Amino acid sequence: MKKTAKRILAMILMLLLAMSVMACGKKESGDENETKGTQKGFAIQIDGVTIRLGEQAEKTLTALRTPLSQNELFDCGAGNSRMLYRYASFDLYTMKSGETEVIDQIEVKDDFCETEKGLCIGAEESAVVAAYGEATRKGEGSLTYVSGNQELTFDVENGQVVGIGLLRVTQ
Amino acid sequence: MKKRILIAVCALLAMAILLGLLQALLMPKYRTNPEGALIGEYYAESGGHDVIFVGDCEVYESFIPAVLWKEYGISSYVRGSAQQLVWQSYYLLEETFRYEKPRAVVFNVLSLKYGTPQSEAFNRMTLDGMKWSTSKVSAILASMTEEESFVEYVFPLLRFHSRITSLTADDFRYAFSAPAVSLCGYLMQTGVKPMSEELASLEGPRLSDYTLPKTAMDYLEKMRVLCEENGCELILVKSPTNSWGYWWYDQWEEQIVEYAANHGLTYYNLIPLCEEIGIDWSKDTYDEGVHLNVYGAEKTSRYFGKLLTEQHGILDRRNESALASRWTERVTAYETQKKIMEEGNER
Amino acid sequence: MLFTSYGFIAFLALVFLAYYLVPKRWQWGLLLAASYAFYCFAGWECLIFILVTTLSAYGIARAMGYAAAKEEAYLALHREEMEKDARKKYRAAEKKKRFRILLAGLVLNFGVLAVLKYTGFVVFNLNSWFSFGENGLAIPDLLLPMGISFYTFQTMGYLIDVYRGKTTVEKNPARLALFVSFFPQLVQGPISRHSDLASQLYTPHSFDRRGFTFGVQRILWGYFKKLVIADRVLIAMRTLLDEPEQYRGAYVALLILLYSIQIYADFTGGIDITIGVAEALGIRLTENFERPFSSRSTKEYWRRWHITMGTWFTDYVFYPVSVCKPMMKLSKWSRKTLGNNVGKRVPVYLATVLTWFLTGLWHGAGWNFIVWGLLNCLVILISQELEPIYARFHGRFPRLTSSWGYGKFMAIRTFLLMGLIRSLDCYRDVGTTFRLWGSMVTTWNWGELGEGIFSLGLNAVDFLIVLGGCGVVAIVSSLSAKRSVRERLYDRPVLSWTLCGVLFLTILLLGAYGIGYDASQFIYNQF
Amino acid sequence: MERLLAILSDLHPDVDFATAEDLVDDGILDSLDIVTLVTEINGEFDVTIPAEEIVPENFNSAAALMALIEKLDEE
Repeated sequence: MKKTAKRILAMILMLLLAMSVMACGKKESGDENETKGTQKGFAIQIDGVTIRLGEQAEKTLTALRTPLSQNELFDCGAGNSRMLYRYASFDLYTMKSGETEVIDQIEVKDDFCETEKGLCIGAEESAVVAAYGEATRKGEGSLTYVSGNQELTFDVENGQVVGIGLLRVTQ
Repeated sequence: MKKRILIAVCALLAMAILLGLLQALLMPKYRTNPEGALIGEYYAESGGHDVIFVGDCEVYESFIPAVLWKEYGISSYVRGSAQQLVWQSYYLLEETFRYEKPRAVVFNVLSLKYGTPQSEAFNRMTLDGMKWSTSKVSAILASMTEEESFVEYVFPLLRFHSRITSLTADDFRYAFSAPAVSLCGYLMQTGVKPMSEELASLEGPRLSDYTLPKTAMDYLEKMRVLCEENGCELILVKSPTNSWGYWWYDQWEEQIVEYAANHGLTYYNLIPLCEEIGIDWSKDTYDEGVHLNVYGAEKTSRYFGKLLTEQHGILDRRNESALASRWTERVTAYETQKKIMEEGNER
Repeated sequence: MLFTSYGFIAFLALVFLAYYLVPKRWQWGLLLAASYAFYCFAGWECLIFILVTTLSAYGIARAMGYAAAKEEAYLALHREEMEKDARKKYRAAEKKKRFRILLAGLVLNFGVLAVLKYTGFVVFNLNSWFSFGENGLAIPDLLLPMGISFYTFQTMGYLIDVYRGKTTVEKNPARLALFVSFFPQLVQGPISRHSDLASQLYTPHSFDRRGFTFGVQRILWGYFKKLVIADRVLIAMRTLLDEPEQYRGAYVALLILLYSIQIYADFTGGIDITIGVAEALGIRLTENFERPFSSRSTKEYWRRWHITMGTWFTDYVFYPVSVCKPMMKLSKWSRKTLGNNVGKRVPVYLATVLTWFLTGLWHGAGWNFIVWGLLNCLVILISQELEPIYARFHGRFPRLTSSWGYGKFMAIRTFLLMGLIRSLDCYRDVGTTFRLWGSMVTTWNWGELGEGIFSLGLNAVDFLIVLGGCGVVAIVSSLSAKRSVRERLYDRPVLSWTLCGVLFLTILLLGAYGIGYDASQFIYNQF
Repeated sequence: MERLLAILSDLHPDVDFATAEDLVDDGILDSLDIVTLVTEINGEFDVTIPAEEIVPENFNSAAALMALIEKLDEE
């Protein structure tokens, strides 16, 4: 009995050694705390349509009414182009490369739009802090909240929200 | 044995020559997109310039050396190229000072918004034209994007080999020499595509970070020091064009004004001076306000020439016979090309 | 570092230069340094694994060598007073002890390979079977060192050969390290045997023009197949594989054809580069392919495709399993209960299924690879069973079956069958693969293929180049069946220089490399 | 030797094993035959042929096989 026990012990030892070697094999996958930006992240709502960054533009554009004007800027170097769709209460920017067009930025212009937490132009600064908590960056006249690669900025003048922008964070 | 070595040497020699020919054949000739050929045209024309312009497309579409000479006797050359990044401008300047010592260098500040390499295509357009020197090597190393490799600059054949299946007559005709596409670096555009009222009212979209990238500002500083060492004045300029896609943000303006003030440089922002320059956005642009056409550029050059003579003491050298004869040739070339292109537009 | 990167070509030139300049006795040391430099390019963090394998193999081989020497000395001493069975019993006991040392080595190294390569797969399946669902075990994201499957198998082959007394024990750990990590065969084999390779690695090689030119010519030939054919076909394949559901029916057949061309050009091209590099260094590696597409049956195909893997599995898995004691008992029992005919087959079939299961698993951590292995096994066993029927058929129509046409028919049949099974590699998911195989019959869109073929990222010129390339490869391979093309060219320098020049230009101009095409990974690179 | 020939001819009656020289290289004996042969011989001659001895040289002819059996037996 003693001999077999010794042999099994050796076997386990071997496997343990293998496991420990494995430990340092783990990829340093320090994935930054990529919150689920797109699902639970920021969004802008306007008469029943929810607009999120990174979504296929086609779906949203068909849901919205036809834009007041549509404008393309072709950046021949990078081979893609930027589109600007102007609506009465907001401006919508998209990035187009090949046939894929993705929503890239939204600029709110009047109080018909509201954020996913129901804040719109004219809201009190205190309401913004109540809804979104402490701002990631506080400039003079602006509160900025960052989540993942997205950023929601409120322009504030004497305590009232006068502008809202939702865009991607560039390094 | 000797026969074998002879055959080997001949074979290698033949292969080397063949590769040279193929490379000349396969290099893009930039006839349809002429902005790729600008940099290479400087070397035949180098020397005798008081003012050198460097920067991106806003430079080679806004300033016309022929007009500067005709109106003010200023001898100048434009070393601009498509999406020229600030470190590329710096190394181009470093190279230019080896050829000549201008009195002033004019740099368009819009390219300061890029802190990292942007696109391989534009890198090739700017760098392939340069002659080989330490400046070219450092420019390549500073500009290479992820997928590029240095050996593809040393042997462009490795990069452009796939063009073998799409060669055109131009590739054969211009394999070894090609007529200049620019007039002392100015790329003429005679088309007119007015900028609508609505388009003019648009502003650039919100940015998440308005500070100009540190790498870009460092190279601006290096450019300033380089000009000082070569006894020439660095003048900063922002061309009058300001479309929503290439918007000049006020926050950027503040940073450049502050930088110029701290270092005793003159900085001209031509955007607010459009009326004074006389620019009419329904006639003076060929792409709805993104760039000026020849008429807009003439007005800008006339305005800027006055500044150069009055503020920066650039002399009127129309009385020097050697220089004058060279420039009359260039001015006539300018005018004939303008006439041909205008007639071409009418048809 | 990819074979198709500029870095590798520079690295090669450097190694060749240094190899023939450095004093002869340092040559193998230089190769070792080059191999470890090559390995660090792929990621120095994985160095630990190749070191563990090398050192453990060195230690265990020495231990076995020592035990065997002790046994010989003891027997030599007591030869007279021990009878035959005492000697037999002693020899058996010693062998058992050596076996246990071997086992420890195998468990450690195969353990390392299994944990690194298959934990993700195992954990994923555990989650789905026992429906841990969301809160299941986290799938660890483990680093897979380059070529681990290849060098582990090669080193374990060495250990088993030492146990079997088929090769000498390597006394110098550095020399063993070179055997394990010889850089050309690190990426995708061939899996060499210690008895063949080891001696060549350490003997000094002076510059031999004939060997060097043959080596360089073979490297060029490898690059031609890889860059002009394989990487170009890959562009179309990627479009087909990005949305398999969209390209059904005739497109699946197209994919099977394209993948057969692509994997042949890519794999044999890579091996040509490997063997060419070794040949230029004066080292002969075992051939891994022998005109596989001319084989007339699946069994023959697997004796011509990836030969070193096949022989490895046969020598170290199939035979040991089929003749080990428990299998013997099982075959006796089954012969008694199921009758002689069936009983005879039991050990072989069991061993074959196990070997193919492991071959499939070795190719990748995924059900599609396992199903791929078992399907191959199924085809072989079925054709084994049908042997008598074929024999009778051949008997009745001797003239037909020996005719040239019938031979071609069998070759094409095998080619298509292997292509079909191989497409499991592409679709990666067994369900999708079977559904798409079905769609080849259900959705009939062959007409659409006419212009659809040019919407896959390749234009007419590209297809012409691929066809031309395949033509050249076919001609050269049939020519070299009798006498290698390079030998024929050797005594005509002018012709050989022109042909090499043309080949070099074709690669340079028509190769699918550089910014225009993003250089594709070897299919086996994630091994 | 006769017992060995009996086993061999039982596998492939049509082959003349006495004179044949390369049974494996010519593909007459494939993996199935080799394994069956090994089990038969182990049973018949009370030896155990280890896996490492399964090499073409030992199985190419009846004589080679006989030599292998004697070697194993005598050890």
